[in-house]
Amino acid sequence: MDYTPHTPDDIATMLQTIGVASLDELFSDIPEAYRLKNLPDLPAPLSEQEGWRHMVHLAAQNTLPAMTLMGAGAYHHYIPAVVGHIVGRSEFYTAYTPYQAEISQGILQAIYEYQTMIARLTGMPVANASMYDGASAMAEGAVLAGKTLNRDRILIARSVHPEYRRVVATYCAANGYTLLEIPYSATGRLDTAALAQAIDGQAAAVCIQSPNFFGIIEDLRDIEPVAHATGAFLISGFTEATSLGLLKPAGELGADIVCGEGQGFGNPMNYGGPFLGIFAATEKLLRKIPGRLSGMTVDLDGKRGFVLTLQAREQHIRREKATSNICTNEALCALAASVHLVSLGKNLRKLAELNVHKARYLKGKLSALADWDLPFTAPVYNEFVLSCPDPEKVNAAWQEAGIVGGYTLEKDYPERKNDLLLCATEMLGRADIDRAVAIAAEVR
Amino acid sequence: MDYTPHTPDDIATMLQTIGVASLDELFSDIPEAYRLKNLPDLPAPLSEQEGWRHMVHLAAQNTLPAMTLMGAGAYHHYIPAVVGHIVGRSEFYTAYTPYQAEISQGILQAIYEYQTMIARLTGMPVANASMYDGASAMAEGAVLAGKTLNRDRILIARSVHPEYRRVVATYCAANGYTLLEIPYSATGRLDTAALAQAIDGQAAAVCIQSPNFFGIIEDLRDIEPVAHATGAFLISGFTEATSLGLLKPAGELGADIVCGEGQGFGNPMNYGGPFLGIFAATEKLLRKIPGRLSGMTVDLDGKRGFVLTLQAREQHIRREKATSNICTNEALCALAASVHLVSLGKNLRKLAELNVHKARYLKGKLSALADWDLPFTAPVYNEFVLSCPDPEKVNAAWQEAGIVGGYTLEKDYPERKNDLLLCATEMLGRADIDRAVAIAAEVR
Amino acid sequence: MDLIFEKSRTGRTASDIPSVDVPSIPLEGLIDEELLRKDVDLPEVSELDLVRHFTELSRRNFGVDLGFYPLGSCTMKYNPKINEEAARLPGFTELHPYAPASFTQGNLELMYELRLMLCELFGMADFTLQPAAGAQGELTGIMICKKYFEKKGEKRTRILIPDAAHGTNPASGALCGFETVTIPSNGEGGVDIAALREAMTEAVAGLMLTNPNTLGFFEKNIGEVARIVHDRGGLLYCDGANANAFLGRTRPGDIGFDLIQLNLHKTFSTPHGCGGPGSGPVGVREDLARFLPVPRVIRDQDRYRFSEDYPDTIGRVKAFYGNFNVMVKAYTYLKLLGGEGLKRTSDMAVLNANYIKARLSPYYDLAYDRMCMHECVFSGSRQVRSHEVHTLDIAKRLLDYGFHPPTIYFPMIVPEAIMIEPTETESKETLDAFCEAMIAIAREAEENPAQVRGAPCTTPVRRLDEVLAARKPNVSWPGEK
Amino acid sequence: MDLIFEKSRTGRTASDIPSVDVPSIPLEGLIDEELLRKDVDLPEVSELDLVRHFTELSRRNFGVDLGFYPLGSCTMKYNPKINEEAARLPGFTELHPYAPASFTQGNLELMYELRLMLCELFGMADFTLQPAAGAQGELTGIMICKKYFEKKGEKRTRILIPDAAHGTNPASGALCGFETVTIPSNGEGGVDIAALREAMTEAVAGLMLTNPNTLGFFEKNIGEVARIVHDRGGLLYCDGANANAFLGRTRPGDIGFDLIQLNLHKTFSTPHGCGGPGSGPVGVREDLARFLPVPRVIRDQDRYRFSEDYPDTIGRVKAFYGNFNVMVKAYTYLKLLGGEGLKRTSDMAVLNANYIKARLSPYYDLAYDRMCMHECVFSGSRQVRSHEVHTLDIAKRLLDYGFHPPTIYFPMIVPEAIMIEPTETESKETLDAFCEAMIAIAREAEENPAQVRGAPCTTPVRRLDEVLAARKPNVSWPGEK
Ligand SMILES: Cc1ncc(COP(=O)(O)O)c(C=O)c1O
Ligand SMILES: Cc1ncc(COP(=O)(O)O)c(C=O)c1O
Repeated sequence: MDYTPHTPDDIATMLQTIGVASLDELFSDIPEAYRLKNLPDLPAPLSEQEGWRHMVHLAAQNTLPAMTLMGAGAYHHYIPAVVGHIVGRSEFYTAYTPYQAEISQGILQAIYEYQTMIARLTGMPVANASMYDGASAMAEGAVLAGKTLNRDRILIARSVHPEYRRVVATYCAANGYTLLEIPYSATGRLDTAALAQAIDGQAAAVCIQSPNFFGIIEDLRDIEPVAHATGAFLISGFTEATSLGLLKPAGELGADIVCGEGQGFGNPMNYGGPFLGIFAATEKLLRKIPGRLSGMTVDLDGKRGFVLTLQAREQHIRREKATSNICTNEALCALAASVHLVSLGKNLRKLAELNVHKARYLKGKLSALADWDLPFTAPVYNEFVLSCPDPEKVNAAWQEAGIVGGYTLEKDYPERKNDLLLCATEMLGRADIDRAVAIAAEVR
Repeated sequence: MDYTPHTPDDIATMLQTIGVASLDELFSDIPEAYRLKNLPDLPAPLSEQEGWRHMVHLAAQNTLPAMTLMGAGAYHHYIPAVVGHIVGRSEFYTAYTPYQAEISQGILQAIYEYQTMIARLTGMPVANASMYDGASAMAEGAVLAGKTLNRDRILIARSVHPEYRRVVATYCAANGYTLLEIPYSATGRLDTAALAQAIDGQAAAVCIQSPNFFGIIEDLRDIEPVAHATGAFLISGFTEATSLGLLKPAGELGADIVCGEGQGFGNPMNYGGPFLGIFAATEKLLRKIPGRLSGMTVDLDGKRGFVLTLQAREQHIRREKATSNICTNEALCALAASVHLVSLGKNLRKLAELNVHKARYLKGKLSALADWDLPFTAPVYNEFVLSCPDPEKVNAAWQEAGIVGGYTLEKDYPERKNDLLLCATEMLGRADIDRAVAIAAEVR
Repeated sequence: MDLIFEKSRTGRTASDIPSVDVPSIPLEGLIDEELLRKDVDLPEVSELDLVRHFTELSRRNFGVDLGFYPLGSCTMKYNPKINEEAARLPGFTELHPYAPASFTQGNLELMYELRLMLCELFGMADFTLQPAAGAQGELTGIMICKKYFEKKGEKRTRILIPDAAHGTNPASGALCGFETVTIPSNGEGGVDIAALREAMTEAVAGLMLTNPNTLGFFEKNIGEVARIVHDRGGLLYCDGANANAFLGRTRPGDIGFDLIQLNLHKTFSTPHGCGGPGSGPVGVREDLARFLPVPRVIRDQDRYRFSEDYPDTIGRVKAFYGNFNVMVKAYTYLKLLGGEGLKRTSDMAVLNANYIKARLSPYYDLAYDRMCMHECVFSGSRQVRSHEVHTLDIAKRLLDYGFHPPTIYFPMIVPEAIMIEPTETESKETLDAFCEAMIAIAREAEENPAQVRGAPCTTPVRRLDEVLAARKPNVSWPGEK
Repeated sequence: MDLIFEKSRTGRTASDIPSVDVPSIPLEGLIDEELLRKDVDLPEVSELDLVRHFTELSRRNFGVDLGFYPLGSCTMKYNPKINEEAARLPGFTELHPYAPASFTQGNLELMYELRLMLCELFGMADFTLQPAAGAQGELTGIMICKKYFEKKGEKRTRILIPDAAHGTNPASGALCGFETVTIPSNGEGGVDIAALREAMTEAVAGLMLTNPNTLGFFEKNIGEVARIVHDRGGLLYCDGANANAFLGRTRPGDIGFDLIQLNLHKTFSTPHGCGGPGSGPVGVREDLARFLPVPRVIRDQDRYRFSEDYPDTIGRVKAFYGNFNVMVKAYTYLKLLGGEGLKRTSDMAVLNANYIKARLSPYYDLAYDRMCMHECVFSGSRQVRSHEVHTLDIAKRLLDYGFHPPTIYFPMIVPEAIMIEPTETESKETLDAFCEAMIAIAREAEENPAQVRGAPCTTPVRRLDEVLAARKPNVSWPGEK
């Protein structure tokens, strides 16, 4: 199958108009030595029917889980049917970035509404149109802090998602920043005393996550004064977007940048991508933040309309002096999030509460098993850490039953050999949870 | 979940505007004795998430077949992705019958194009916008013949799909017509001698099907003169739409009405419905045919446009004198068929040929098995009859392997105890066929 | 815009057929060449051409998702997207109707349960799901009546139908060979009891009554009506297309209806698809169940299967089992709403209709001034009389205001009828905006009638020449010649 | 039209959360009240409101499915619907990124195979699929360069970038702490060899070259360019966003490019979604593979799994493995086209661009008059000079003709640039219609320049005040207050 509409007649006429004798001639700028003699050695082309069959077959090589007890940065939530319906409108998904505002009012207004909802949920005055994901959003936040303050140290809580820390580290390395990890305390929260000790006048930012990687809700009231004492930015991240429905916005608690993962709003887990980087900041940073912004304005007749605004921050205008190199972002994922948020409305709070209750039930049942324990004491949202004699064995038993089990913390926290990070969302019914617990109880 | 947007305030204000004190008052015309005291005793309402889970669970109670060897009126064809995309456009699927032409040009033009393609494929000058399915289309054809000719006997080939015959019988009974079945000959084709004997001046129509229920291509050249000799209508049906890509149109062979099942064009098997009744006829019958018609006309400015036309045939104008009672038809299925046909273009022929080759391969392999035979000799499209020692046992073996097997003819043709009607479409790869044959070969 | 045929170019294609992977010989060796088609005269376009063509067509079409659609008698409510998603599950779409019952337990259970829910909601003993739409449901119902009397050895040749009835009712009666007798409406828009009493003889099979009727009124004297029909041995048939008015408030079976057809595509929120597919189940009282079409889904212990074993059946009106995929949508809807949600549905539908009636009655003449159910009917007579602005003009002018017009010129007994059915999914804001447009048009009719008569002016085409279309029918593209 | 916030009414909702089916206690007992949010300030609308709102928004947006979209450098080709269908399969969407490898063999195989196909097509030794878009691919590539020199113990602080480059190139260089040095173009729109030779010192990490470049030209002297860069120990980086021009015709790896980033959302037909998601794989020559981000998919016998075991890796640029679902679409596309289809893709893309160039060159000034690849660049200078009609005006006027405008004012080195990339999926008829519109506008510019300057006049809004938007930014709805 190919999708070119050219008939032999078309080709002949067009070549004639151009004034060349053959298609080959069009490629004469490619030095002879580098011209391919043979077709690329790819699998033989398929008709659509064959291709579809192949894709169905490939998808069937995966196992659709009976349930998912894993969170750790990707969350299994119910996506209302309206979301797929709207993002499936080809006027949206086959458009480019809205450079031509007059025929792009649809997405520009939708993004403006998205920015507004994100601003409200994060408690910040401004939010951008999206970043690649929560991890790169945090990394860009750190770089923004470094550049704005002209400082070269970034502090990051060890209780931030390990992959986010790795991404921040990668971006820091490229910029020549040093990255320092701040330990967690016995409660599972950031060790503020350690933070106070580590921070100095070269610290550009303190990056934390709440709920943190252990599922624990950080108390920003303790962290904020320490971070700001030396003038560093407080960058507050999150991986679980639905927690925003329940928790006091980091913006209200003094964060300078709130960034995180928006997948939980309207986007499936997609085996890890595309996800949706959320980035919100203070008014002061408006002209420095990375990414697209949709702004309200008026047309020649004074009619309300929207444009991509403050483009002078961006690479296509400012080039090497741009605040970021981001160009294509995750607009359609932001649209999906918008649709989901509008669908939820005030019910977002109810959804978040349901998550808390489900997690508490799972946690209570599992921690009641013999030799299972709760290593941390601070309150959680829908994820929590449990220690048990053999996490790998438990996961294997779950896997056997078609269940995606928990995250074994030992990989990233060698000191936490027996710990399992688990998550319960609204997708687990009580019977599911009971079944998962029964399986765990059988593991010897 | 419910989908009403009324807030308590809305309800109060509206009741006030109406001038009643309560919702109950709005129902005061219902005599007291018949008012329900309790809510209907239905299962408790579900949230969308719960409902979705329930539906997924219910769908999973079905077995998705590894392959389908059954035709017999419903056909497994590949539906290009564009079809679902287009019929999923809510401008189409959430509209009513296009009574207001100015804002319905989309479907009116699409239906006009559909009518044109059906007319071309059937070789008839006119086709309507759709009927419920192939069976009721044939029944309406028979009634049309009876009314037009003022005759009360309908002849129908015994090689017409048994359910179509039953539907025609039901409609005939309601109209007081007698229905006579014409046997098939040893070749599997209509027994024209028997037809010649049965037909008389009271015969309104001769209903045949080609390819017939045994998959056999009828020779209309033999049937047409016999049918027309006494002035009866020749009604030529089909159940497998894709055969139109290969076979000489019945219209070119003298049929007065061509009707059949359009499911094979762009509509999934859907466990039997919705399907798509195709109805095409001679110019003479234009003002008598049942169903909607989209016609080309011009607007006030002379611009081309489309309207529902010849409505004087229809129930909403003509009431008891209407040519049919049909109102809601299968417009969206017709749209799906249109998209599929446009997607295929001239490839419809290639697709039909592929079906012939697949069926011939399956037929050849199975008939080579010990004690398997080919009872009929006439040429077929993608279906054929085989006789074998124990059709039920073969089907059971296939079923065991997740395969939907063949149609056992004995149900409807007691004389055909060992016969199995099988179908092979483009959906069967050679390996599938070989596997099905291997399973059959194992049956003792 | 161009027809797809006008966009066709020889050699283009939007598809690619898999190559033949089995041994093959030329077709001419298999089938007499005289029986083969010469050419497939279908358009040749690329996939992009195809997509742009149909996408553009879609944008020239108005659906509920675009705006208010108060088409009376059609119940153009919002169709929840979850219904569509459920109906697209491969488990529901990919099964052959003759797949063994062991492969289709989910489908069978769905049909079985849907039937039970309908029985409970409408107070009927049994339902068939086979008819493809309301009109086919009517036909099925009338066939059952016919068979019932045949079995009783009675010869009844007539059927009574009120003058306000939908055109499908007399057409269905006629299609069953009945003589249809029209019963006039009384001064309140109900059945004229005296006329009914007179017409209801022993030659009459029964009365087909739409309730609430097409004027939007519940038949107040329904007890009396039922008695008259039953006293003469007749059957009382309910055209249930307007069932959206009374869910959870009353049940036709309790009232005395012997048969009812439903329009799942109206009441139970399956989309209309520009005119189908629909689904028109027929419910009957206990002793009529034996006449229902075959096959029927039955339950054996925990398993479901079809049974054809009903010797008195009228037979079949359709191949297979009805529009199954439409049932999936209605079933999903019923599961989500439950008894409570359905009652609220009707309550709000009736509230909305009465609200529009109240708001517009100063500006348009009411056909009958009484409480309505889920729709209300005005007459444009005042506007004709005073300004020669017809209902058609008002309807067309509404297009310019961005609304789909109401049903017009139906029911036929109301001159210049304007039949408004808002449905329950519309908000007060939408109703207000619509009423304001109607009021503005009433004012325009006074102040600038030419503007109303010239409407619409914002649509892709202006008023179309229907006379030309009917006089010189062009229903198929002749091509370039 | 109204914002969704303006449509909000207290108490409405489009959702229904399942009730709590597990024992629960009030939240206040679990979490310090001070850490809980007071109110969720989101809009309250019904599902119908929601659907109408976003449907209406969609109808105010222009996509490839609506019409020609010759946005230069963006490769707005048609995206086959089958890609979308494949990507929606639950097997691909429903898996957690940390699901055990035994659950995800299909996903892993897809990534593994996609990598191999890209290696073959571009002549590279290995690819990472992790970057989320072209720009992140660039960043990844430059990080690899940086690490490469670090490992070699060399300190190189500069990176060379031609003046025609896309803005992301210098921005990516800068984000990696490199000083960017601009290399001018020569009179033919290629790299100025002398300038390159001079700039290419031992302090330079390499050259980021877009090939074909943003003027649409293949770098004729690529052999020489590669030699200069390599001779000084530098790396030659290819911005492969324009790969649609040469599939099956040449391979960057063969030419001497050491690294390349691709834009799957351009070349391999995954839709742009109004600005993402994309996917920006990075390919490298053999000895650079050890620097690629982790994890990488490997194959052990017949099983696939991830490996993190690459000590020299630059690390990670993104959580998890990249935009997997975008890869599904690109993979599907590659499977359908194969080598033959891909070559034809580029051939027709280049044919289309040269055709437009030929047809429009009498009316608009060409930036450089030579054979182009998949796009051609004009300058609107003539129109400015003669009639004070700017490229912006021409672009806006195209909107009235129903076309999406080309890219404008880029590349920056062409004054009043008009950068046209038709792509291969457009037919001659469409190109002709576009050219005729462009020619008509050129004529209008002469005869009625005010009309062009006043365009557009058929869009939902007219030209918008961008200065106001930037001076008084309003990027979040303050609400009614
Ligand atoms: C009152 C009434 N009865 C019957 C029908 C016929 O239903 P259908 O269109 O599904 O055949 C309709 C449809 O408009 C109706 O309004
Ligand atoms: C030449 C070139 N390079 C890089 C990019 C950046 O790609 P992306 O938008 O995917 O980040 C673009 C996108 O427009 C481009 O045209």
